[in-house]
Amino acid sequence: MSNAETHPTYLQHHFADAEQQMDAAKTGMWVFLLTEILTFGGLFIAYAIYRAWNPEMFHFAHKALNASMGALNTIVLITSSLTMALSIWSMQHDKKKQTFWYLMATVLLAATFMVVKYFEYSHKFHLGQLPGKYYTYTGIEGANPHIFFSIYFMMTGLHGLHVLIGIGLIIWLMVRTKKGHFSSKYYTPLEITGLFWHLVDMIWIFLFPLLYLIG
Amino acid sequence: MNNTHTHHITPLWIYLVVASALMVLTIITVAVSNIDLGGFNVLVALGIASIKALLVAFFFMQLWWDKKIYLVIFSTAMLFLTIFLVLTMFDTQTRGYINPEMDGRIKPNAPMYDTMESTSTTH
Amino acid sequence: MENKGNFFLPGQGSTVAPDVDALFLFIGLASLIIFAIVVFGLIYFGFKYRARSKEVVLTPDISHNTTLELIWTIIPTILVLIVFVWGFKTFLTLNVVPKDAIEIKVTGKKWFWTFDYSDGYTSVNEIVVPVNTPIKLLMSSEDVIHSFYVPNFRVKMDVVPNRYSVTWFEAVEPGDYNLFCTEYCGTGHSEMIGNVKVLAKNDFATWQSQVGNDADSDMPLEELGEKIYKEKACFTCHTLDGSRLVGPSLKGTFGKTEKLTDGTEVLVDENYIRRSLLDPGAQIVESYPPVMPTYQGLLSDRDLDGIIAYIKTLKQ
Amino acid sequence: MNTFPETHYLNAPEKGIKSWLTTLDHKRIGVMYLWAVIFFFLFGGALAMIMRSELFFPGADFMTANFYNKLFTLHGAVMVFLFIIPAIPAGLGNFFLPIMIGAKDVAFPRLNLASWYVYLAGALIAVLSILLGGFDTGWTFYTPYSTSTDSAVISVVLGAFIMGFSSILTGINFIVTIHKLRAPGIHWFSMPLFIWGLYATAIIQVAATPVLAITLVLLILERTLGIGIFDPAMGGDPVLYQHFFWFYSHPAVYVMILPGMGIISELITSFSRKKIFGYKAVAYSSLGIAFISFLVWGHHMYTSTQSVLASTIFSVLTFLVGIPSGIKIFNWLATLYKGSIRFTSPMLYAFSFLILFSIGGLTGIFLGSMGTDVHLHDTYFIVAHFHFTMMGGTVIAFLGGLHYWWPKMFGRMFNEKLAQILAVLIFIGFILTFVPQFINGLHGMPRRYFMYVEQYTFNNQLSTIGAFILGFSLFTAFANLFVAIWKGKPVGDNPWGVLGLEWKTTSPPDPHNFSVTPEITHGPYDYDKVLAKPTLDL
Repeated sequence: MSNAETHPTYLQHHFADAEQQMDAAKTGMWVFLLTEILTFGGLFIAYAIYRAWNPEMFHFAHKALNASMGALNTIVLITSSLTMALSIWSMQHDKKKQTFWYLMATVLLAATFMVVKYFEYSHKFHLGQLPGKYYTYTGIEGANPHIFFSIYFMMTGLHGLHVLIGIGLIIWLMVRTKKGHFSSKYYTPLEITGLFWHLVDMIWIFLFPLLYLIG
Repeated sequence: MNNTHTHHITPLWIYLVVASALMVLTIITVAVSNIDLGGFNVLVALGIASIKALLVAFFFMQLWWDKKIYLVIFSTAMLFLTIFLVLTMFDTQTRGYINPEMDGRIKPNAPMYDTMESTSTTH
Repeated sequence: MENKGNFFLPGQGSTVAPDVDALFLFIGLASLIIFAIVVFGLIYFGFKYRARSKEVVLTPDISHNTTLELIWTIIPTILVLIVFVWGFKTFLTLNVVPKDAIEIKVTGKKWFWTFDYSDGYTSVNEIVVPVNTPIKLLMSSEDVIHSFYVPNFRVKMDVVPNRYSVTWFEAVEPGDYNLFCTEYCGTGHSEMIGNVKVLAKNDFATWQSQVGNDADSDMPLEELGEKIYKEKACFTCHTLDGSRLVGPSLKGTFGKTEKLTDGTEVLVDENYIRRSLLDPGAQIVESYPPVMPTYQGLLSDRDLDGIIAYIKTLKQ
Repeated sequence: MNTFPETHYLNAPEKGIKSWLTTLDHKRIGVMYLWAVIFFFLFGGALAMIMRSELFFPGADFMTANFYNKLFTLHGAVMVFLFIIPAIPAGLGNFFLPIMIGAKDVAFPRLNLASWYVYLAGALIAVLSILLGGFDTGWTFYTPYSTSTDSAVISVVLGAFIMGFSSILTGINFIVTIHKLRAPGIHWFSMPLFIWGLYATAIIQVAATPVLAITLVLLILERTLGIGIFDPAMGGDPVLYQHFFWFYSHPAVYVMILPGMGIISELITSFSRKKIFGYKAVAYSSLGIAFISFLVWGHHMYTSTQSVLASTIFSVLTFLVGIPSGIKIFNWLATLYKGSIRFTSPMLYAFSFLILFSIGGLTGIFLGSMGTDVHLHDTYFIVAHFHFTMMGGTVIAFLGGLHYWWPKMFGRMFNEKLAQILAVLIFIGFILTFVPQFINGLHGMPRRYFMYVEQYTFNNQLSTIGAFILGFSLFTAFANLFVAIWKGKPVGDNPWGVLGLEWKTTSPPDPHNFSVTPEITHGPYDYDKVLAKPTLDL
C-alpha cells in the first residue's frame, strides 16, 4: 500500500493507512448504532407489551396527541436527514462552503423539530397529561392511561435528547469545516455523524406511526 | 460493490428520489391511519415505517454500496430486538392458558384513579 | 418439622415428590457419569503424559477427530432432550390443578402469611389441610413479591402483588412441614416461616368444627392475648424485652404517653391499641416505619380484648 | 541470567502518575483496570467473609437483619458489576489483545481511556450508596421491592448504568480491533483462542448492555416519577421487569465465563505443549454460546408466574446453550492426550477450572429442567451453582491468567512453589465452602436468609470454615503476585517456553508492543513444529 501522499496529519500512528482508519471508524460507529437500536428497542418492547395488554386504553389515549404536529415533525426530520446526506455529498466534491450551509440547514431543521416538540409538551403539561403519578387528566377511558403517557414521554424524551446530541455534534462539524479540517480525502467525522443522524431520523420514523396514528 | 481506494460517491439524484419517496410514504401512512382497518392498522403502519426505515438505511446510510459487515451489524440489532420481543410476548400473552386466574391484574386501575374519579368534576 | 428424607433430598410429603425425585436421580446419575469421565480423563492424562524432564519436546499434531467430536456432541444433546421432556411432564403435573381440589386463598404480606378457608375462617402463618386431598392455593401479595415454598412437597410459586398465582399439592402423610418465603422481601424475609399442618381426615373434621365455634371462648383474656401474640407472629416486629425491632417493644408500653410522628402526644390506652391494630397507619410513634399491616377482619373483638389484657400484664 | 529491559511501557514514554492517568497505551489502561478490579474483588470477598461468619450460627449473632440484607446485596453488586464483568476483558484483555494479534494498540485508544474513567465514575457513584445508608434489594433490584424500599437504590442503579457504558466502549473497541487491526499473516483461524473468547464476549457486551441501560433508567424513573411500567401499585408488571433484567443478566454471565474459557484454552495448550484439539470447534462454540445466550433468560423465571408455554420454550433453548460448553470441556481434555504436561501454578488453576466448571455446568442441568427447578429455585443450590460457574470458572481462570502473564506484564517472577500450594489450597477451600451449600439447597434452605432453621446448621458451619480457608489462600495468592513486581527476579522474553506472539516481545513489553515488528512464521499452537526454550528454569 505505497500511497504517494505524505503522512497525513489525521492518520493516527497505530493504523496502517487512511483506508483502514476510515473502515475502523465506520465499523465502530455501526456497532455503536447497534447499541442505540437496542436501547430504544427496550422502550419499543415496553410499548408493544402494554399496548397488547390494554389496546383500548392506547386507542383512546392516542387521541390526546396532535397527529398533524407529529406529521410536520416527520417531514422536518426527513428533510434534515436529506440535508445531512447532501452535506456529505458536497464534501465529497470538495465544496466546503456548500457543506457548511447544508449542515446549517440540518441544525435549523433539528431546532424546529425541538420547538414543535416544546409546544406539544407544554400543551400536555398544561392539561395534566404527565407521566406516572403526576398524571391528573381525566376523560380517557381504559385502565391506567398514565402508562401511555409514561411511555410517550420516555420515547419522545429519549429521542429528543438524541436530537440535541445530534445538534451539538453537527455544530462541532460546522466549526471544523470552517477550519478546513475536512477534504474529499478525509471526511470521516462527517460521515459518522451522518450515520448517527440518520439513525435518529429512523427511530422517529417508527415512533410517529406507533404513537400518533393508532387506528 | 466497493472499490477499495476511492469511496463510493452516491449520485445526487438518488438522495432526492429517496427523500421524496419518504415524504410520499409519510403522507400515505397518515391517510391510511384514518381508515379503520381494525387489527390491520398496526401492520400497515409498521409496514410503511419499515419501508421508510430501510430506504434511509440503504441509501442515506450507504448500506447498499458499503461493506457487507455494516449490513450484518444492522441486521443483528434487528434480530436481537425481535428475539427479545417474541420470547417476552410468549410469556405476557399466554399467562392464563393453564390457570385462567393467573392472567391480568386483580385491581385494573392504579389506586390513584380512585381518588381522581371522585374529585374530577371539571374535565 | 421432621425431615425424614435421605442425604440428598428432604422427605417426600406430596404426591408429586416421587416424580420430581426420580428426575433428580436420572440427572444426578447422568451428571455423575460425565463428571467421572472428565475427572478420570484429567488424572489419567495428567499422570501419563506429564513432562518427564525439563527439556522441551515436540508433541504429535492431533488437530481434530470428527467422529469423536460428533459423539460428544450428539450424546449430550440426546441426554439433555430426555431430561427436557421428563422435566416438562413433571412441570405440567406441578401446574395443572386436579378438578376436586379444596381452594384456600393465600395472602403474602410483609413478613407473614394469612390463609382464608372457604368457611370464612382465617389463620396466620399456619395452614391446616387434610391428608390425601388435593389443595388448590390461590395466592396474591399485598406489598412485594413473596414465594410460597414447601420443600417437602417440592412446590414453589411466587406470590405477586395485584395478580393471582395458582399452585397445588396433595399431602400424603400427616405431620408438620416447613413453609418458607423464597423471594427476597425485606427485613423479615428469613422470619416469614410458616407451618403446613397436615391432619388425618377425621382430625381435620374435628379441627374444622372446633374452630367454627371459637373454642378459645373459655380461655382467660391474658392467655388468649399471649396465644395470639405468638400465632399472629407479632414477635416478628414487637419484642417483649424492651428492645426495639421493626416496631416498639410491648414491655411497659401500656399507660405510657408516646410522641407521634406528627409531633402530637398520645396516651397508650385500650383505644390506642385497638386503633393501632385496626388502622395502624393513623398514629405511628416517632422514628418508627409505617409498615404495620392492618388486622381488620383477622382479629375478632374478643381477640382484641385478649391482646389488650396481655399487654397490660407486660409491666416494667 | 535474564536482564530486565531498559525501556518498557512501565517507565516509557515517561514515569509519574500524570502520564499514567492520561495514557493512551492499552497496556497501562489494562494494568490500571487490574488494580481497581482486584481491589473490588478483595472488598467483595471481605463482605462475603463477614456474611459467612454471621451464618455460622442459625440465629442473629452480631448484626441485624437489615445490615445482613445490605451486606449480601453489596456483595452481589460489587462482585458482578465492579469485578467480574470488567476483570478479564478490560484487565487482561486490554493488555494482551493488541499484542496477541500483532497490533500497536486497540482501534480507539481515546475511547479505551474514556471507558476506564467511565468505569471509575460508575464505581464511585455505586460505592457512594454505602455512605447514603446502603441498599438492600439484592443485586437483581427486583421490583416492587426496589421501588418501595427507602434505601439508596438510585445511587447504585445510576452507578451500574454508567458502568454499562464502560462495558459497551470496551466491547466496541475489541470488535473493531479484532476485525481491522490484525497483523498481516494472522487470519481468523490462526488467532489465539483467547482472542476468540474476547470477540464473543465483546459481541454480548455490545448487544446486551444497552438493554440493561434502558432497564435501569426505567427503574430510576419508576422510583422518581412512578411511571407504572414495573411497579404493580401503578398498574405495571414486576415479571416484565424480570424479563428486561434477565435479558441482559443471562448473557452477562457468559460475558463473565467466555474470556475465562479463552484463558483456559491458552493455559491447557501452553502447559501440555500440544496443539489445541479441534480449534474450529472451540472457536465456533464461543460464538455459539454468545448467540444462544440471548435466547435462554426465562429459565430464571420458571416459578415467577411466567406462563407454562414460555417456561417450556426457555427450557428447551437452555439445553442448547449447555452443549457448546460441554464441547469445550471435552476438547480441552482431548488436548491433554499425548502432551508433555508441566504442573506449573497456571496449569493447576486450569485443572481446577476443568473440575469446578464441570460441576457448575452439570448442576445447571438440574436448573434448566423445569421439574427440578421448581424445588431448587431461590435456594442455596442456586447460590452454590453460580459460585461454581462464576467463581470456580471465571475467578480461577482469572487467577490462572494472572499467574501465566504476570512475568510478561511486570518482567519479574513470583514464588512459583508458594503459588502452586495456594492453587491447591484454593481448590480445597472452594470445595469445602460450596459443596455443603449444594446439600443445604437440595434440602430447601432458601437463599438470602439471615436466620435459618436448625436442620441447616452443620452444612453452614462447614461452609463458613471453607470460606475462611478460601479467603485466606486467595488473599495470599494476590499478595504473592504483588510482591513479585519488586522482589521477583527478571524472567526474559519467554519464561514458560511457549509459542504465543506475546512471548516474542520483551517482558515487560516495549511501549509500542514490539521494538521490531515480528513476522508471523507459525500458528499460536504449532507445538508439533516449533520448539521454544523457556528462558526461566522452573
